[in-house]
Amino acid sequence: MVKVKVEFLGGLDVIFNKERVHKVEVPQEDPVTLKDLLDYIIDNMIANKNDVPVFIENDTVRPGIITLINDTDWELEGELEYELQDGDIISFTSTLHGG
Amino acid sequence: MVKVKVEFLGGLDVIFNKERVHKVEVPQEDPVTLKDLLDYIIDNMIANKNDVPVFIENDTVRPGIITLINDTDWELEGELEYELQDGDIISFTSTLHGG
Amino acid sequence: LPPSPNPLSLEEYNRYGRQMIVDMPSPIESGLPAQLKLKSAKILIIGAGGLGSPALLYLAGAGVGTIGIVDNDIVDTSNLHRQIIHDSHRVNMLKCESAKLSIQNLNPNVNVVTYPTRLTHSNAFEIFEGYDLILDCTDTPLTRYLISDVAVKLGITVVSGSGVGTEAQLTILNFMNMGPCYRCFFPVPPPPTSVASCSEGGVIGPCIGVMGVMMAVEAIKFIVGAYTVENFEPYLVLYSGFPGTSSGQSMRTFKMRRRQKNCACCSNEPSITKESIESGSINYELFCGSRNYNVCQ
Amino acid sequence: LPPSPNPLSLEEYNRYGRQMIVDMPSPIESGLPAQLKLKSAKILIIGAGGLGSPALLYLAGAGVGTIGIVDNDIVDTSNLHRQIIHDSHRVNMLKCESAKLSIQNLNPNVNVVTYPTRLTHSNAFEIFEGYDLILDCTDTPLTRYLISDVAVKLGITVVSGSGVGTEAQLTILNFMNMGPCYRCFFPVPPPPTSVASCSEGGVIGPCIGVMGVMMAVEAIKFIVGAYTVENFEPYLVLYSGFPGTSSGQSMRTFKMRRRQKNCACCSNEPSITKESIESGSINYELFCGSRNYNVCQ
Ligand SMILES: [Zn+2]
Ligand SMILES: [Zn+2]
Repeated sequence: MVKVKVEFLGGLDVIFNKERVHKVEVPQEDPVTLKDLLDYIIDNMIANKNDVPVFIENDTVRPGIITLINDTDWELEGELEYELQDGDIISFTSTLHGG
Repeated sequence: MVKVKVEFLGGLDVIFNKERVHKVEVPQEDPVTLKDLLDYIIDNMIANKNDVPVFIENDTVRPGIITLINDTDWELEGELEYELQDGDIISFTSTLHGG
Repeated sequence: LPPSPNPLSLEEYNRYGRQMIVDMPSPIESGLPAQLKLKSAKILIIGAGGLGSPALLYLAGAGVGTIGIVDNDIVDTSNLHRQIIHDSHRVNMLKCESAKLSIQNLNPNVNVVTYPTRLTHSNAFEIFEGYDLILDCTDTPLTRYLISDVAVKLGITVVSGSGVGTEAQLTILNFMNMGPCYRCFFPVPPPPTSVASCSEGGVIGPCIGVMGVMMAVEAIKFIVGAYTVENFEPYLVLYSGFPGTSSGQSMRTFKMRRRQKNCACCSNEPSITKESIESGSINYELFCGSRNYNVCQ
Repeated sequence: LPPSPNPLSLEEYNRYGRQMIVDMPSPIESGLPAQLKLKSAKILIIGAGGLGSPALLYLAGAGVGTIGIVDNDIVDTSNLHRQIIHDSHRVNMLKCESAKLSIQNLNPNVNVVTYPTRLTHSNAFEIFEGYDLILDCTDTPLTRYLISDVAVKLGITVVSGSGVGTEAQLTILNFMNMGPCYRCFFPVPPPPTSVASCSEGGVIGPCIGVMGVMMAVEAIKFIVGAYTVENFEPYLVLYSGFPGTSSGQSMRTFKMRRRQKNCACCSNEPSITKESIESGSINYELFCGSRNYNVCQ
């Protein structure tokens, strides 16, 4: 089991009851990967299942969403294989296009 | 001994060799208070002793300088009596007056 | 004729439509109720300089109904790198009148009131009376104490910005007459020779500009109810345009003290009263030292 | 006549004096060398809207020598709550021409070049050529890919801003031809129906305005040498004007990936080339989905 903070920024909070910050406990034996967290989010946190494609595409985070592990691009941290630590902050933010 | 990060912001860095962020080890037995840190800064970190009054007045931080302990106003944390913990971030910032 | 049943004109719906469709989280007002709050709001901006320039433009654009501008200074070429509400054709014009022209060009729906006078202990109460919110965009500590003191006595909230060089600060004072005032933060004024009290220091235009725009954001949030007596937490934002150690720009939000029980101005038994301010017995000039800040390096 | 021995006129010293006295930490240029760098700089701003309006004013104020403006849109009343470089008298005027008028009023020393055209794969190279820096102030993903692709091929750095509602983002792309490009961050474009790709979404004027001013800060930093090949770290700033859980406003700086070895545009063996862009074989319209973003809630 691991306790992390999960943030949905850049408008993504609309599919999470408009809550930007969530305390999440993933009830699973270590190691818990970011892939496991995504599965947990899909199964337990997206209020309306029709909204899943807004967040997930082809079993990973949808193109156009930036994923951050403790304020660092997940590409630098192992992406889906990253093993969560207690206290980690995992942030997802849509890219914005308006100007 | 305690290891903290000390920041001089809002232009205060001019009296600290223009370095805004300093890693500081106060070589003293616990508990190390904020008052002890001020003494350490005066004795070891201010490059030109003539600059001490820019930072200190009447044995405390000069009026107009805001002192923060882990991003919180020191007034909420015990001011000079606060006992430093390893990893604390102590920030000093001048108030700015331009507009 | 009876009053129109529709509180906004077609022109106003068109003008404000893109901001009216922004859906705000509860309890913040959005849509028509928010726009009507902005339309009925009266905001006083003190200082039409580096902070006031963008703050005035964005508040006028957003449809604030009445905007007051206090400034007795005139436009100078040396202002124009940062005071983007003025222009080269308006050099030597009063800044408050130049700002009024720009506001009327941008949004003729705004009622602009100008005060081409230096804010003093004897005129501040008369000027402030009737405004819902004050933006302190001034550049000397003595004026910051005066604005805070008078706002406390009149129960008006102050959005306070400042900046020098590449850094800037933002806070809300006397929020709903329950938040801390300037004297809660700074019971003793800084010595006039101290580093960052230099009103003649250099400044990078867009660094002070960022803060002026942020002041407009805070003013809009105040008007549409983003802050309440229940949720308000005193804060100080420190912005740095050239933070040095990292790429990008930095903004830190510090959690600040609440009202101080022994504050000379906002406590239950204040030594500073409306009478003592107006009579001139609080000597702001003496209190803050000489107005000559040219001593800074 | 021989060239003047003094590189700045008295008027320019007066106009820029307050920014020239800001002392920058090494290796950033300040004073006269910095001002001369600004004067000889050529910056292209694409989009004279919510981001471009304040960015253009502050870069003009700072004394950037040549400013290009690409925009084929006309001023509409519904723009004016956030596009503060325009005004009500200029409704139906081309935005690039309206912006030029405002810049010339603010600082007649600036040479303004307008491009009243839609940026396309066939005109982008010709327009970009010769500029030192590009500011992407546009509002559709397809244009963001096009700007990044062409800038990579020409070796030009891009300051890229965007925003919607109360949030905004900032990053630097293709820094000195070694930093990551837009495709390094986003190899696959977002589906057109996705939440925040809505170019018709609502926006709070000063929230997008903060980001436009920050883009001007980044542009100035680039010109005066705050970023070098040695110290540059790819970043993305996320600004929130109404962060909800806390008082004030928030800004987060995220550490981002470096150039991607397999990037379709900036890698050593790119599938995207100048030829493939100009020939139209990279179909930006198709790639980013339909331009109809009205499907968003
Ligand atoms: Zn007080
Ligand atoms: Zn790339």
